[in-house]
Amino acid sequence: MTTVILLTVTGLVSGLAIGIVVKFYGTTPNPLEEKLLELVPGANCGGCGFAGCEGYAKAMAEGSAKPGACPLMNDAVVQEICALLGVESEARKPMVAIVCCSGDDDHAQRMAFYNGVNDCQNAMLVAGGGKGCVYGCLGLGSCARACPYGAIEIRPNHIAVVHPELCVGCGKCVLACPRRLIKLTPKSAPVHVFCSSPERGALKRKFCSAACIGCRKCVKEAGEDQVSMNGALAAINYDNPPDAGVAAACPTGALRTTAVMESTRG
Amino acid sequence: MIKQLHFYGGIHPVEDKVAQSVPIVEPPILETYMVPLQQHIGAPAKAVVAKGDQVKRGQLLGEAQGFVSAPVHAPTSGVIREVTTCLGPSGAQVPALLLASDGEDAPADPMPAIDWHQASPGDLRQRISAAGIVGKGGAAFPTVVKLSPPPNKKIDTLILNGVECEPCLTADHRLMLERAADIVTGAQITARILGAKKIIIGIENNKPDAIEVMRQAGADYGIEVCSLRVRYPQGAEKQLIYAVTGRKVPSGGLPADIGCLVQNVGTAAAIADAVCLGKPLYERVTTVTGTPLVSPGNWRFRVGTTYSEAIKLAGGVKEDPIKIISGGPMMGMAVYSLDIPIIKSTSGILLLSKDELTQFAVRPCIRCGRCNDSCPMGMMPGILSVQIENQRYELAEKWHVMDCIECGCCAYTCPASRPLVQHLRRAKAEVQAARRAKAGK
Amino acid sequence: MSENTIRLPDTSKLVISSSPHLHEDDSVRRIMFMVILALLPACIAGAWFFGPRALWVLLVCVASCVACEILCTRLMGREVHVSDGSAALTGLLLGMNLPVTTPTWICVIGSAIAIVLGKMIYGGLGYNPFNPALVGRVALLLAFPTVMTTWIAPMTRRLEWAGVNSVTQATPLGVSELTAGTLPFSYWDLFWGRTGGCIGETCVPALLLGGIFLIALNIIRWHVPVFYLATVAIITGVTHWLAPAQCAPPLYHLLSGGLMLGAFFMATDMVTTPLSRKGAVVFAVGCGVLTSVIRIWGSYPEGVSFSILIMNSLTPLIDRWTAGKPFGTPRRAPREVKP
Amino acid sequence: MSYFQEFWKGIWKENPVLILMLGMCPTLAVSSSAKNALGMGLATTFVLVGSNMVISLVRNAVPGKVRIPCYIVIIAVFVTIVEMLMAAYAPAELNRTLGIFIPLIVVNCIVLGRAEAFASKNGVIRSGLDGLGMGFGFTLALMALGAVREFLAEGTLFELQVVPGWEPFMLMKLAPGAFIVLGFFLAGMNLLKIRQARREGKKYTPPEVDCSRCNICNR
Repeated sequence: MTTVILLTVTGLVSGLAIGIVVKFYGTTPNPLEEKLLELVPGANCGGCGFAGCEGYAKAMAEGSAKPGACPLMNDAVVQEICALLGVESEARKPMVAIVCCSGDDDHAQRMAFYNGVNDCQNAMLVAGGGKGCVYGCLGLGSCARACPYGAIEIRPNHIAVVHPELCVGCGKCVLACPRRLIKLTPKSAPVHVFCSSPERGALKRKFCSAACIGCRKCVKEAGEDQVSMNGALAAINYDNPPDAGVAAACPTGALRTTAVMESTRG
Repeated sequence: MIKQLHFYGGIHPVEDKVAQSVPIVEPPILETYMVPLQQHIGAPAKAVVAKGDQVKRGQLLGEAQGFVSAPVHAPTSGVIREVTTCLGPSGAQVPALLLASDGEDAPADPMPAIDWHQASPGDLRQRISAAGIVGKGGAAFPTVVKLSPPPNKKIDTLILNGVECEPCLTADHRLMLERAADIVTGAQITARILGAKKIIIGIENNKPDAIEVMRQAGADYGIEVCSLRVRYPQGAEKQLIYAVTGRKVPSGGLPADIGCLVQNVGTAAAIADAVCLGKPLYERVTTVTGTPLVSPGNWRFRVGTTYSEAIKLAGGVKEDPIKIISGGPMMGMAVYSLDIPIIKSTSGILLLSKDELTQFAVRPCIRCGRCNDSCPMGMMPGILSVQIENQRYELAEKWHVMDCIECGCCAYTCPASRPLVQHLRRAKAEVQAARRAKAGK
Repeated sequence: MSENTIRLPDTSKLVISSSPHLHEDDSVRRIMFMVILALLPACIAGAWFFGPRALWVLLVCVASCVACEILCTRLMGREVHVSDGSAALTGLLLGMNLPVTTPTWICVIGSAIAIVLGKMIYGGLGYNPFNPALVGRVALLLAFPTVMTTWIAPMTRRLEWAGVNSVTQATPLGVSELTAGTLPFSYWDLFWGRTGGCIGETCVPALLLGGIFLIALNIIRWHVPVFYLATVAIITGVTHWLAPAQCAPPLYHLLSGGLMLGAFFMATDMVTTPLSRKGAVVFAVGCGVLTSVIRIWGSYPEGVSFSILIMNSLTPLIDRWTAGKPFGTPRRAPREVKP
Repeated sequence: MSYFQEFWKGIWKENPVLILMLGMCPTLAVSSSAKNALGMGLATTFVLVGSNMVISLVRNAVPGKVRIPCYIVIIAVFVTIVEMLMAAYAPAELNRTLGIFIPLIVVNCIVLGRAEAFASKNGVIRSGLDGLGMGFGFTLALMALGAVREFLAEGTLFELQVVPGWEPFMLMKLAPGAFIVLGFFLAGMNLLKIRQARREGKKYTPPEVDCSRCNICNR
């Protein structure tokens, strides 16, 4: 009997205490934010520009971020979030990163052996890394380490290659590359120019057999509105990209469909 | 003689100054010169000549762009064959002019000589700026910027740096022996511009002949010569000031904060030339040395002489070098091409053979603490490098990475052969970028 | 010299790297082998006093440490760097910290603990917070207390061959706990190592020889042994003066147990001790205080291994406290204003 | 999810000790022998099943703000019952070694964690099965730890001599032994997970905990 009375009294007193605290200090959590937090992917990649998924959810709940900013969400989730927030959903273009260089060890000349920290940004501090083409990929993997999805592979012949099926287009690698070789491009574009050197064609040829030499054959093939020349470098118009067939026109292989270049071409 | 103080740490590498008894030689005029328009820290100069223009020796080729910049002058007379780019020692392409010499070496009309005893500091500064003088110690900071300290900072002591603590290099040593009077004049001009009362020349005591010559040259003008203990990096600005004056440059500060200014002896000689003779800076004394060379020595090279020409003058090589270094072995930059031209800051060209090669390894730090003991800045390079490997740059900033002077003592002593200096340089770049981003916000 | 005989360098084989381009002629491997070399006199002394089985114990420890390291690096998918000698050194130090009667399989277990749990799980050489050899020894001490505290009197093992049984004998420190006041060993015996104890810890002159060799080579800092021994001497001296019945005289403490081995070879282990000179002094004094406290008032007769391990755990803190102010920082820095 | 799966997940896929890393305090403390581990595991299982079912019954009646005090009271009731039962029927020696760890089940993460994460959202039968599965998972993991430790320390299993003449390996009986064996168990689990992921053709990266990549000590 004592047990029952004691437990009852204890329960009543504790309940009262909790009741008072709730009454005076209780806060109501934002239910919208909690729901959003369940919907966001939770990878914390930072691709949206906020501090992790939680920050993004909070920003969306406050209305300061758009549902389409996350590169990871599929369209269904975006639709759901839009419905939750009561905003119109926008059409998104899935982006993918490409490394605009073909200068692997089979094609591009290395002028010196680099001895030091295995990182492109560190190598840049030592006579520019020792690659003949001062615009080429150093292949030491700063981008691969920056990629939260493991989508960038450093090939054995020292060039970074993005695997489009793993890439979500978060853009972290773009900032990590000291030579600014990585570009975000629409996933739908079939061909890319895998060269970034603005040098004259003859000078490029000296160091790299796979460079864009500015021969304009692709421009003739596809037309000015699809491929244009930016100095000695061909540039794809990504608003109106040419189809895959134009790659056959390129004599060096700089313009091609796949990121990996067959080593037979060199 | 001034009582000298010892800075903490430092190392004593093999001196190897084989060319110190070889007098400076004037090389013959070459067929072409590749003159880079950026030979200094700051904005590159803007070309004022075009392809096909006829130029004379000392004529202005590029004018300074902005305050931290310096003009570039023609090393000889000839025709501008091309406006192009060339590879600099840092591995980047820099704008350059290819000058084809006509072999006559005809001088342009020199700037009028100035009587520096009478001229105002402003006029003198302007002349130094017009002559394109930059620090010849290695960093190539435009001298006129250094000579224009903020008005609230009074400089009372001018220190001439004749230490040349880098192993192998002997250019400053030879210059002091052969042009002592000009160095003294240059120092006095600098002191007049700054209003400095005291001039001290710091020289390491492994160069007794230079100490003697400079002491005699400076005796009449009240210039003191301080004989310094042989310890690398004795010639680093902060360590030199401490050794001769006992003052410490505050962390993150400049020598001007404690009323000092350090100038290389070569810069002083160039100032004397510019002011007294009206001659712009288009040549410099450079040591070409290294075991693979046939006959190492010191030459007064015109700016734009390529490394291959310099090595030819030194008799070529006996064996293939494994490393070519622009500058000294401790702080110089490794280069991979012989087409790089000598610029105003090239203090030496050093060739290393295979058995002298330092092989860096990415092996763990065993925390022996030698870097700690040898760091002249009292930092902890070992701990810093581990932090930097993990990309903890904000942490490295807290552990004073920005105080690093990149002297290389830590990597020299590291038994695990870790590339410590490279780590530290990377961290400094990252911290600077972060600071800039913060300031921009 | 004519123009065509001048040979220009071939640039195709050039190496580029960060400055400096000179390097002191030293390496991790050389350091490790110098320490091993410095330990050899004490090993030989151990073999002389305790019989050839001492060599067997040392050999087993070294071999199993090296084997464990190779196995671990393979499993971790890393390059095998066993040739730097650090595993062999750990094995040697561990062996020197074991009684000569330790069964072979216990030696193997100790080595495995030292390398796997003391070193490799932290990431290998350079990342271990505790001295691996001491981790192995302390683990064995906790695991097999009877085996690890059974000592035989020196020189008796060799008599065994002549038909005389080996005699067990307490270590000097164990004895001094039991019958304080009267010293069971003469200082001379203690100095030469004619006492019971671990293989490598008894012969003081051999250890001193090795220690001075390392100090002369600038591999260890003289600060550590000097401050360590001085602290122990001062504390035990004061305690002995105040309570002679409780504490043996300072010289007795200095010459007995593993103090010499610890001060010269354990507390100076590079990886697990502070980087700076100041830090080393703090570390050594801390070790000295802890050793004296454990020896005088603790329940264990010996405290060297525990004190060094405890101070090992404080190393990062000591590093932080003693981090040098960079050149040019005013002695009394103004309070840092946080932005 | 079928009832059987609800039960089975606690034993393997969501094992409280080896996967969820819950209830570390009793895990490390009482796994010194297989017998202790069995006793502790069964006591916890009893509490888990009972509290899970009761909480599931009252889950709709309890307001969200006071759910934790309510759960604690319910759990405390079952712990008190099991404590008294054990005092009455369990061997005195087992009771003595388990000691304070039986009352401490009140604050065991597994019990409160299942109440919060599962019982408060699911029906009575499912909650009961969840509690049973979790309890058995806990018991099995503890017994495995206890058996390994006991065997290494004494050469025995459930106090039966398995290897005669075993030199006592005291380290395993002590606290460090618990940490070391648990560490190896977790490493083994990670290895299994990696293998499984590889077999399914997925990329599995274990959490990056490696001292060579961390310098928290030098903060």
